[in-house]
Amino acid sequence: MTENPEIPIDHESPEIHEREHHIVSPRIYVIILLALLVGTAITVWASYVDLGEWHAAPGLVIFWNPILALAIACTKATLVVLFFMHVKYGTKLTKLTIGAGVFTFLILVGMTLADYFTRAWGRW
Amino acid sequence: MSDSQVQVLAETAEAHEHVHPPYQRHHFETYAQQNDATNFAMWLFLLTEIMFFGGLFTAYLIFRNWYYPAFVSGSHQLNIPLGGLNTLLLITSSFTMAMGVWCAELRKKGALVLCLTLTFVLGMGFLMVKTFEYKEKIEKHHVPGFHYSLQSFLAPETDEAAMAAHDKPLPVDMARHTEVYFSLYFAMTGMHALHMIIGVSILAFMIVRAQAGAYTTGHVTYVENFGLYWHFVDIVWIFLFPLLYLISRH
Amino acid sequence: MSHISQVLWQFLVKWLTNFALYPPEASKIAPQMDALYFFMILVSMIGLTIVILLVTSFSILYSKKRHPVAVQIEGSTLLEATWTIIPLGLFLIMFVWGALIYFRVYTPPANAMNIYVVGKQWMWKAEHAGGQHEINSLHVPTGQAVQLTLISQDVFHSFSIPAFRVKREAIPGRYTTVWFEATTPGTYHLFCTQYCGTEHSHMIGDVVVMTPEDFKKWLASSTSGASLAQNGERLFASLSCAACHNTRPDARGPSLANVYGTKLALSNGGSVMADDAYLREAILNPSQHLTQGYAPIMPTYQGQVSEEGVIALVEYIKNLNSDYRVQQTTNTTELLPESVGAPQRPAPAGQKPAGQGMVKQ
Amino acid sequence: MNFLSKEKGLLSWLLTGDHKRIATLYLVSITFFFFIGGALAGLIRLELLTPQSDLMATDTYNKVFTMHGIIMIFFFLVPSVPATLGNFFIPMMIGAKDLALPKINLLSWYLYMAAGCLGLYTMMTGGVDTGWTFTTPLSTHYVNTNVLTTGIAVFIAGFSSIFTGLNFIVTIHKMRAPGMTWFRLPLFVWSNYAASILMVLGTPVLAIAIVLVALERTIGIGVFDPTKGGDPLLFQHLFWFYSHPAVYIMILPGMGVISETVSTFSRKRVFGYTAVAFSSVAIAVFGFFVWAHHMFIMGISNYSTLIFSLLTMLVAVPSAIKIFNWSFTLYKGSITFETPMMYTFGFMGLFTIGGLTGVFLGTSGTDIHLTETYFIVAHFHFVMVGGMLMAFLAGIHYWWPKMTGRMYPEKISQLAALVTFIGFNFTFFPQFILGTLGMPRRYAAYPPEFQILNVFSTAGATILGVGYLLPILYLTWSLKYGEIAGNNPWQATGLEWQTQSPPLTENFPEIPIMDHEAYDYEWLDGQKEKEVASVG
Repeated sequence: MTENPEIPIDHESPEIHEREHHIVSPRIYVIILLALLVGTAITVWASYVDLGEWHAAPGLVIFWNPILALAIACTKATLVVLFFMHVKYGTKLTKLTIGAGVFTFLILVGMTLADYFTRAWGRW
Repeated sequence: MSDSQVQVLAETAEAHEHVHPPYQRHHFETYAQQNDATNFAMWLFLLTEIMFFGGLFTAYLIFRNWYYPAFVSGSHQLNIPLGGLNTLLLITSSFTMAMGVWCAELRKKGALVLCLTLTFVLGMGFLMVKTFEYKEKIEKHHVPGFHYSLQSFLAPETDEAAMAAHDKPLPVDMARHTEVYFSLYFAMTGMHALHMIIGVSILAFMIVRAQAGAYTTGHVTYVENFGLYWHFVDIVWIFLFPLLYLISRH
Repeated sequence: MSHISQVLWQFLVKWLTNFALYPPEASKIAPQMDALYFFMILVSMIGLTIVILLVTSFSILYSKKRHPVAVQIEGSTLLEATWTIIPLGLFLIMFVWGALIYFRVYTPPANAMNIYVVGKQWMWKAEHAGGQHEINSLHVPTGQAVQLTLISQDVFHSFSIPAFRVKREAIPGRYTTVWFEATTPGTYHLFCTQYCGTEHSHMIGDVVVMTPEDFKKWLASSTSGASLAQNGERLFASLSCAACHNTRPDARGPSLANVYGTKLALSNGGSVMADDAYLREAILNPSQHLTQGYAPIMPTYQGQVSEEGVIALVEYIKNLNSDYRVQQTTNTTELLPESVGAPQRPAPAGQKPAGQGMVKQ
Repeated sequence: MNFLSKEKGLLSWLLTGDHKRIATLYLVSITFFFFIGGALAGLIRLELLTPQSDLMATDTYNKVFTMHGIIMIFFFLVPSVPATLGNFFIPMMIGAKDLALPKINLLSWYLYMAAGCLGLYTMMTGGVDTGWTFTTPLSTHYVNTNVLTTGIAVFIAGFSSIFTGLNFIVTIHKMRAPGMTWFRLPLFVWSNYAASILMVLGTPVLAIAIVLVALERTIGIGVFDPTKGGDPLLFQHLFWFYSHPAVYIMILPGMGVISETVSTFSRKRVFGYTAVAFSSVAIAVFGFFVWAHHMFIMGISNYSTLIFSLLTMLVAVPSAIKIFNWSFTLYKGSITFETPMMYTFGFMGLFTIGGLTGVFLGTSGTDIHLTETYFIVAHFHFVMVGGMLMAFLAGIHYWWPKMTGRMYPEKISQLAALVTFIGFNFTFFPQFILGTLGMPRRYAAYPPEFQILNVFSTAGATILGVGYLLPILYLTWSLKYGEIAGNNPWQATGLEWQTQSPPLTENFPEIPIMDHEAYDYEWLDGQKEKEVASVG
């Protein structure tokens, strides 16, 4: 546990305290903006470079370019969600809500793709 | 729950009754509760947005797997500098929006109006660049359904963008599937642009209200929630940009 | 009044003569599916009886008159676990049993006789290998596994034969298959069960099950002259497919003899079984299904060949390996349609030499 | 003074933020749509009286069943219990003054009305004949009816339901009275909460599917079009990703009503409160994993079928838990048989049949034979009409005294419940046999040997129609002539019963403090004793 002098000490009721507004300092916003710009630059640069591929299994080739691009996109999105959207300082409920959304999104994508990828099974 | 706990809860409810700002709606006990509730509602709305775009991303992943060469050649027709510029515009607008919320929280009216106006200008800039890109597609007959032309894919030597990417001519059947790529391109960026248009319209309304001092009295919920929406639209673009423009480039 | 009672009487007679709780079992899979169906009916009946018994007996025993003051009960973990686990177990039995039947219905045996079925608004067209085609009806022999390869020209249709307990959607753009082995001669309903537009309810027909002898006679009497493979051969020639698909050393396309049923290495690194679905795709979307070692120069025939034409081509390519097949399988019934069709058209002396000759020219 | 009499005038209704008034608006409008949908159902049954398509041409019949499906599902079943009873009672049950977002609530009603009017307009100007499932490529390229306007209507109705669901979730999270912990919530709130999750997460996927269909019809993009390389099955994936959970959106709130009535009329707490509460959530969660069981024969991969069939079996279990828990709630109770309870018994029987026949369709093997036949029609009508509508009527009768301050006439309403039950079974049970025999759904004409069962079904539908007309008549009558109900005619425990009938605009004179479990009849008896003591 690190001490944080910025948070006012409030012994009254933790439930109310949680609702208190956390004001993020503009310094953090600037840092995040710079990080996002750097991320954009990297992903544009990386798209022109062939990062190669990995033959994980016969018929299954993994290309590094899209993986890197998506990893950067995910990082950028996480930064926006955590800082610009204040989720880092938000309630558990907000985090849970986002988790539920991402989970359902993955169900939609994953289970639909599962159908498409297994259609050819049993045919070779 | 024991009686004493109930007592405590009743007391906390009472203790907060004295806080009664004019913008608190009658059915909330405290302003914090109101702010919390609307904020949570906004997040739930963003969930629906995730699922809305989720359907499009699913379609994109399926067809990218099926028609990989078509998606590669299709993406070569997109203009990376313009897409990159748009990414910069949106990210910066997200920053100015976040700053706007900060200004509202600290009740700096002038700065808030400035931030919102900047966000508005950057958003309009994005839409203008997008219009320019669409114009290019329309001229090249890359709009699915409207005299869709396979020229750039069958004969890449006649097309600047394809030449620049060293495209080889696609077989006819694969070239036809570039139409699926552009269907998804227009559906995804179109839906995103629609969200931008809605966002920019609300921004215009907010700038007027902010000038009248509506958001600098301590009631920041509206600005905050709009900020969430704006950041979400930004996040969608953060994914669209690499998926549509970049990942088939090398 | 007498008029009404006559109507009622008619219904009664109709009902008593036609009444059935389930359709006739006319295929090999039907009794198997019915066994599961009746098992599920039994379980449902027991479940429903338990619920009804509980509700009525409690209602009688604990009505306000008899039982004026309720006893507050929290719940019972044991009981709740019981009615979680027992239904779960029963449902899992049904799942496994059902999955076994599902895989059986949609996995045709290797020696099945293939019939192509094209669905279009609003009719079914069945094409036998011998060139016989029929509309809104299907003739099949008993004692022979019959595989249907289905395709739709327009919207989703669904080929349903209740007496056989089989059903399969005919999809635009992709082959689907289903198989059955009819057991009892007779005429059965054929329905389109997927809503397909205005005349959906008239997309019906008859499935005529015949003894093998009758079926042979029917094939002989309803032949149109050329077998499906011969039609395919003509199409193959008119599209100049042999310009590339020949056996010359500098051939630009792979030789198609014996290709059916083999495992092909594709240029994208994958491998695929060359079955009907693959052949169809390779004709319409060739660049995605490129055999290893060949350039993507084949034009697409999408929009140039009708689904019937594609079927004829597929059937022709299939039969380019008939000598291989004859050696491999002792079951000759599979070649029944050809062997019946052959005497009708003795001129080219079967298709195999003709096919080979054309490939070599 | 109550919420009905506080303000007068049409405008005070059209601009209201009061959840009870909006619920009343919803109640009137969904009843209207129910009777339109019902009239269309009557036409369908009339046509099917004879094997030929003689009453209507086939394309008229197709339009009629399509509009029946669209109106009943999007304009009646989805909003029925949540938007009326849920809207009215969730804030009261959790001790809040209103829903968290009253303006969004009103907006939701306006969207619903806009969508409904557009739907009616579509019907008047030629209708649509795609079936309520909008199957591509039929809906995109092969019909020339009003697919576009219908699509827009469904899209807007979807937003209306998103806003209702979103509002409920926020309200249940943020607006509970002091002491109202999650496990003190009435089960009606739990089940509406579960349904709201499905509304919020599922509906947008339907929205995007419809947008893509519209784009494909107008512009000609190629996502679902097989001739352009698209995949028509993808539409079904997206469509059923919403439309299967939609079934749970429809039935879960109904289950909530049953939990309330079964407890109230046996004067006993719900057996295994936690299990019933969690089974609602389990249905909501598992509801998202099973959509492709609508596509077993449509050419999805066999292995996918395996997984979706297995998950379907898992989602069947929570429903079984609920049924048994309700049955055992009766055990050692003190049961009375007022109308809501009669509907509840009807629900339990019919929903058991509906649920069990669902397992027939979730089992991949039997699904091959039974799907796309009248078996499936019978199955979902048992769940939707036998389950949901019975629950809706149970709820309407149960809360009628609270909503209007007057009792409905008991004898005739018990008769109506009985008529509905008999008529229902006559209508839909023969359809199970028809389906097993192989009669396909959506047929305007059918082989003559199916006639007798269809005649039974149509005869039953007539009885059913009477059963639905009766409540409209006597409930309207009771608005003026019914007995004055009093605050708590059923001696029920919910907070909504501890305030006046009809309630005040702000529901409670002061925010209540919850200091007991839900369904705590001992607490209620204690309250009564206190009252008697204070009066004495």
